[in-house]
Amino acid sequence: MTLPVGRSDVATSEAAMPPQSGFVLDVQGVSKRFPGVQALSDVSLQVRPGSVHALVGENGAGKSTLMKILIGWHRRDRGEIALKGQPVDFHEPKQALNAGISIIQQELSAIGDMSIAENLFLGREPRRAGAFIDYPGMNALAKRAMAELELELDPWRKMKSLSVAQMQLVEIAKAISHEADIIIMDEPTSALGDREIEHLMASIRKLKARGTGIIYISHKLEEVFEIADEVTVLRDGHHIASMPTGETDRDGLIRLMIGREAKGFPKTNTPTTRPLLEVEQLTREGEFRDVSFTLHEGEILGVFGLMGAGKSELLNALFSVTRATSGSVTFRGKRLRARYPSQAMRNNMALITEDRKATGLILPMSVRDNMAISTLGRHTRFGFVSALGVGRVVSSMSQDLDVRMASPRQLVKFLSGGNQQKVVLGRWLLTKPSLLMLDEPTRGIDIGAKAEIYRFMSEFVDQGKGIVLASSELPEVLGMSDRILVMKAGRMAGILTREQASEEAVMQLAV
Amino acid sequence: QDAPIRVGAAVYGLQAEYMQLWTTALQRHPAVVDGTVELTVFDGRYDASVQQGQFETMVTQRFDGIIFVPIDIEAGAAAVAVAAGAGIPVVGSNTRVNSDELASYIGSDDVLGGYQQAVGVFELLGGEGNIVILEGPLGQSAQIERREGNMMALEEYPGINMLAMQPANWSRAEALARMENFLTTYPGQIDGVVGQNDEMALGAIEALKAAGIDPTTIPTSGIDGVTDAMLAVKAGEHDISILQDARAQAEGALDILLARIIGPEYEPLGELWTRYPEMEWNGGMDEEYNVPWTNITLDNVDELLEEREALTTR
Amino acid sequence: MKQARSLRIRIFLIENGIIIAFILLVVALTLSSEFFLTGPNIRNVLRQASINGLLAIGMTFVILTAGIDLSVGSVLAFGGMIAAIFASSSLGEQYPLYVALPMGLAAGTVLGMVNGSLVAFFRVPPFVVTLGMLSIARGLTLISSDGMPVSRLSPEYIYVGQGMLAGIPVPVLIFFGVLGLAWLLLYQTPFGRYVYAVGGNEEAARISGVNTRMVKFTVYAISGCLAALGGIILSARTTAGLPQAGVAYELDAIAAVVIGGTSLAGGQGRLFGTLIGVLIIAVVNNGLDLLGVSAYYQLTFKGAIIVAAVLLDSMRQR
Amino acid sequence: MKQARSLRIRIFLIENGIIIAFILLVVALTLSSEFFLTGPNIRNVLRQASINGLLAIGMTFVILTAGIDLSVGSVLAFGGMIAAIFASSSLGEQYPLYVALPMGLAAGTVLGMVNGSLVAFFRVPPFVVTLGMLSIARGLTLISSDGMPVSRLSPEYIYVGQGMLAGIPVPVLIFFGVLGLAWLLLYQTPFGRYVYAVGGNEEAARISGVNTRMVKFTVYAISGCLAALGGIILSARTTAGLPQAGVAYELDAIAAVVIGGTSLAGGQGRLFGTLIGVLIIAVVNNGLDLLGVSAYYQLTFKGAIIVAAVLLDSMRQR
Ligand SMILES: Nc1ncnc2c1ncn2[C@@H]1O[C@H](COP(=O)(O)OP(=O)(O)OP(=O)(O)O)[C@@H](O)[C@H]1O
Ligand SMILES: Nc1ncnc2c1ncn2[C@@H]1O[C@H](COP(=O)(O)OP(=O)(O)OP(=O)(O)O)[C@@H](O)[C@H]1O
Ligand SMILES: [Mg+2]
Ligand SMILES: [Mg+2]
Repeated sequence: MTLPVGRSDVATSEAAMPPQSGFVLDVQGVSKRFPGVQALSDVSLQVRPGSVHALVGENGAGKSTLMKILIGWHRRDRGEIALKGQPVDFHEPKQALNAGISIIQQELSAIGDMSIAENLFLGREPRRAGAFIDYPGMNALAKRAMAELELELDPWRKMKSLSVAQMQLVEIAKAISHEADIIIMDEPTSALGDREIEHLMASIRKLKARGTGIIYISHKLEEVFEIADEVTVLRDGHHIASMPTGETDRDGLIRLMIGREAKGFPKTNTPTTRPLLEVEQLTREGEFRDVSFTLHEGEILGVFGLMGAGKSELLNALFSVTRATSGSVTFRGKRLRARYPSQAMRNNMALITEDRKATGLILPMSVRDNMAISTLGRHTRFGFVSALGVGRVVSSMSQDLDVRMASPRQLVKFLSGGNQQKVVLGRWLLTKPSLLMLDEPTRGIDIGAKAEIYRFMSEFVDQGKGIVLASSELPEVLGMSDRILVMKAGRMAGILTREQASEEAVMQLAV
Repeated sequence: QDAPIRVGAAVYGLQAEYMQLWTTALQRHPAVVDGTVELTVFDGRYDASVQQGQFETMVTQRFDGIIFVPIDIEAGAAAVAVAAGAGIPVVGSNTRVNSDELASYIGSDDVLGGYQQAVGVFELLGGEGNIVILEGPLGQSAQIERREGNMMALEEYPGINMLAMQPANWSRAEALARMENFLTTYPGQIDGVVGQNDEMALGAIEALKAAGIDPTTIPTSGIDGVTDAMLAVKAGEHDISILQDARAQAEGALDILLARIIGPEYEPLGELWTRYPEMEWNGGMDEEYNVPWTNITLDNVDELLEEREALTTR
Repeated sequence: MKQARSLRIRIFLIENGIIIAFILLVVALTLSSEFFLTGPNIRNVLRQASINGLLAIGMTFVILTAGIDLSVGSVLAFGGMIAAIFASSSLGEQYPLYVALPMGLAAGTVLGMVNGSLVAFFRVPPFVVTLGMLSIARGLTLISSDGMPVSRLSPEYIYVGQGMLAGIPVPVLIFFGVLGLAWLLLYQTPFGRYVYAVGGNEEAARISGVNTRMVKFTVYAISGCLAALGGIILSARTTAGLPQAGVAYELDAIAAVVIGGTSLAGGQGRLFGTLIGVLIIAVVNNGLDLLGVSAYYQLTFKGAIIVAAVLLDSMRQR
Repeated sequence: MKQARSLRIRIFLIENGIIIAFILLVVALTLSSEFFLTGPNIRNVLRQASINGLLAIGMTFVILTAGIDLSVGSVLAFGGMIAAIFASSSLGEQYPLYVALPMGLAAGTVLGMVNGSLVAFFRVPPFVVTLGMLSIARGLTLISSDGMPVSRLSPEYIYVGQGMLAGIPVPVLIFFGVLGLAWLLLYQTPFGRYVYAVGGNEEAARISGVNTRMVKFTVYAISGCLAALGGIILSARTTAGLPQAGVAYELDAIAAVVIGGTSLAGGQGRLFGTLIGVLIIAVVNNGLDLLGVSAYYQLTFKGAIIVAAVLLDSMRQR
């Protein structure tokens, strides 16, 4: 039983034809225009075999677009691409796969109703008798592919039953198992916790040793410095610089990316003792149990836990997306009996969910409509929406959050991932909530925008409001929280004050 | 040479054999063949409001006369009014219209047909026994009137018991399934079948065969005299098919219409006036012409089949 | 400034490519039939389009929420029948218009609300609910009329279907009036945005505080109400409430919506497209009749023209 | 071990809640009619179900890819008509079965392939394409038969619709044979996975190297081929190729698929559910006749029962 690879034998005979340039991939002068946006102008990129090439830049810089051109999803307007010395021009992703390029997409692309193994081997199922799928064989192969990432899941489990992080890991396993010459990783870690990231890093090192070239896109610069050999910076679709990682540092990169310095965690607030949200013995069968805490006005409460600890589930129950089975929630001294999110919203609560594509954005609608959908009622006259009023608030919010878009009428599905996240954030800020619940709010957000969001969070609680911040990024939780609620397997493992909290203390409780 | 007389024929629907025969006969009317009349046939797609729209279209195009086979006796009146308002004469054919603006009507009496077909089966049963009735689409004029005839006959024959009456929408396939279900529900009890058209009677006959019942032992009746029904009569499987003379209804309608357009000097060209001597031409000025029903039996089936063959070969 | 306008027109045409197909169709028909582009014929086309138009407006709302309403044809029959019963002397006296119309509309709306509740509150798939209602409403129509046409309607009732106002047929006026109201509702009120949001991403809409169930409930009620209005016009036009009215009308209504570019997946589409879709269907039916195309070839051509029109549209978009 | 099995059965029942509705229906009918659960009646029900069953199998493939095929009823008529023409003496001689059947199947498959090309390669929405084909195929059927039934079919042809093999009607054998093949194709071959993948997430499938266009093309070809097979059986059962065969059959076929729990949004559903859906529809039609429910009420009950069955299913799932 050998791992089937999705490419022809001809393409794999690289030994017979060593790349003359020394690059496994050579991109020269690629440009791409979308209606209203020049996404890429004259971008070049070279990747050596057995190395990791990081690609960084702000949201909307054009990173994903470049990758989609490489795999033949979009056609380039101009420029040359050479793979192992041969010029290539793909117009179907299948061709790129056959030629040895595989990708982990930025947005999850799981097929929910199929099993893990079926997802992993889609398009290259091991067969028996020539025609039928060899399920036992496929499941065994799937187990093995997942084991590379220390992922232990039943291969026949349906994809939709997995958490976001688990799905992400399966996608990584899938890309790796193609045994491609080039693996593109477009923000592979945005949904992962630290432990999973470690497994990924280990796999990447193995791949490097095998001679695979890797393009690594991430907004987490620590990862870039940990794993990448070279780095290329894009800004507004332009190639800014390429260099070995050893020749630069964090601040240097940030300056190249955004053209200025970025701030750390600007924490200015001081919590009061007036309770805002009191949660007692909150339980939802099968998800979390006996969670109790009090959030005070002016306080940021961090919620930390490993993947699958139940953070998202807790937030969803607090916002009445799901219904808790027992326990009580008191908001501003009043017992909450909301049954639907609309009622929670009317109580001035807000929730930014974890999976922006599935539960955040309304993809076929415009940026303006997406931002305004929760507050339309406030901009009506005689029952009719005032387009002017809506336009004004949306414009000013987009400016505050620095959303990069062609116009507010652009469909939100055409925004870059990070900008999409800002749109969701903007929607909830427009409701002027007094309690903001954030589930992985900076996922896929670039450094500059992250700092903006942190600054905004501080200002927000300064006005006597409260924030619950669920995040699997420990530095973020440590940096922004006044107290940290640590969850483990659906239970509260403890609450640490800012003074008590340290990386070790938190991890001790979480593991 | 004069410009041809432009006649529109608005028929309720062209997807079943009967109206197809009717249309063919009309197209072969001598006046159409020799170019005196330019004929356009409008398919009403079994929808009263589509027919209404087609009347509006014909009025726009200033047709000289219209032959009308309405899907509904009541709804047809509105369409006739549209044409009458524009001074275009309308002659009804095959199905009645409840309108006093109709120039004339030629057709066969559906109530009478329904009565005759039921009586035929009842007589074969000797006035005693259980029957089932298969109906057309509920609410269509032909269904309403044939049912009325069926019911009149039932009242006259107290020895006949109706076990079930369900619609099969003029369809052989639907009638087949219905009849299969009837045969299960009333095992060994069904003595006769009244199908309000031949297609449905033929479906019932197939169901009898499938249930292992010899169709020659169960009296069946249908209306229209479609080709398959004649064949079944010839084979002894189908007992009564009542020929609704499509050719007579079509040719007659055009003759009457031409008499209204050209004037009393017009001599009718249709073959029906000789075939049915009991029908008097009267200069085409009668309000109503009744084409008699002809029972298709073993005696006349061969002759009728030959005529049919002539009508259907292109 | 001028450039901006021409760009806008270009974007408009790309987004509504189907309008080009429509224009081509109109030009072709005008060239091939002298009657096509005449006042009376345009009036006919619009009158014939008005009933499907009303159904298609309601259907647009439903489809935008990613639903479907197969029951419109039967609900049309039921609403028209109930109104006709009141407008005829079936109940002993001919009730005036202001009784007959509301009764008919209410009948359709109630059936629509039953659809809506089952879809919104009991989460039964719309296809099943409305297919069931297709059958139920037809049964109710037959029961209420005892399977017979209801005729002898009051003259004021018949006016609704046959009358003219300022040279324009009343059904056409009603259709455009409803279209205007629907436009206001869909594009100028929060409800309209919610309709799009529910179809675009129901879960996200719900979390954003939209009462998604009420939205779904309402669109089916609207569809039922407009179907009944269509039924009233139809019965007035044909001067009888017909038990078999509206059979298979759902297909034309959905077709108009989809031809107009609205996606059956929900969340995407435009009322303007629906108008074009309705007109294309009406023009094709009318044009083939005007040209005297024989029945069997009409069926073939009609299908081919509609596919070709949309094909043109989707080719342009690439 | 034992627990695991009972858990499996529970999961199976939850995932296929509709089966409970079906069982309830069967129990109710068995109690109210002594004839319902008898050999001959079961044979009838299955025979009546087999044609809709074939359409529904094809429809399951199409709907799983998030498509729809409205043309099945007309394609059924066309395929059946072409086969009947060859099996009758219309062309001068009665061709043997091994000519007539392939000709009929080919006719349906070609129309299915036309649907498939327009959907897959020209990206015209499936609803429009197949609605157009509904009209086109009906036109072709009428043209090829001149609007008249084609009868006097060869006895071997009629055997396909009316024959029995080992006490089982041939159409039922064909249906279950096709069901088995479809099951293999859908669950045991890569193609089946691609069908789910295309419906579940077309972009992801394409990026994984699936030839999504070929998959879409193929499902419509399958649907067309099975529709023609249904048409052949129908014409053999009614001993004539009928021009108006199969009108509105698409609704029952889609209904069976949706009742069986397959989502019109694609990617989700099961062939087994379709089988239950087909049986529910057949049993309701048969049962109402067995109980002697009068015509008007049949329509109403039929709709209500189908909605209730699916309602029961969706209530359970909560
Ligand atoms: N299909 C499309 N149509 C129109 N515009 C697009 C499309 N895809 C991307 N864009 C635009 O192209 C630009 C680059 O987007 P891209 O997704 O490549 O950014 P990115 O660098 O990956 O950002 P992020 O870090 O947020 O993922 C953005 O302005 C985006 O709005
Ligand atoms: N759709 C689902 N169906 C079944 N189980 C699920 C589903 N989503 C999540 N779970 C399970 O619920 C538990 C918690 O999920 P999740 O991973 O979202 O928690 P979390 O603490 O929010 O983690 P993170 O946000 O870091 O991913 C896990 O055991 C996960 O497998
Ligand atoms: Mg990106
Ligand atoms: Mg989470």
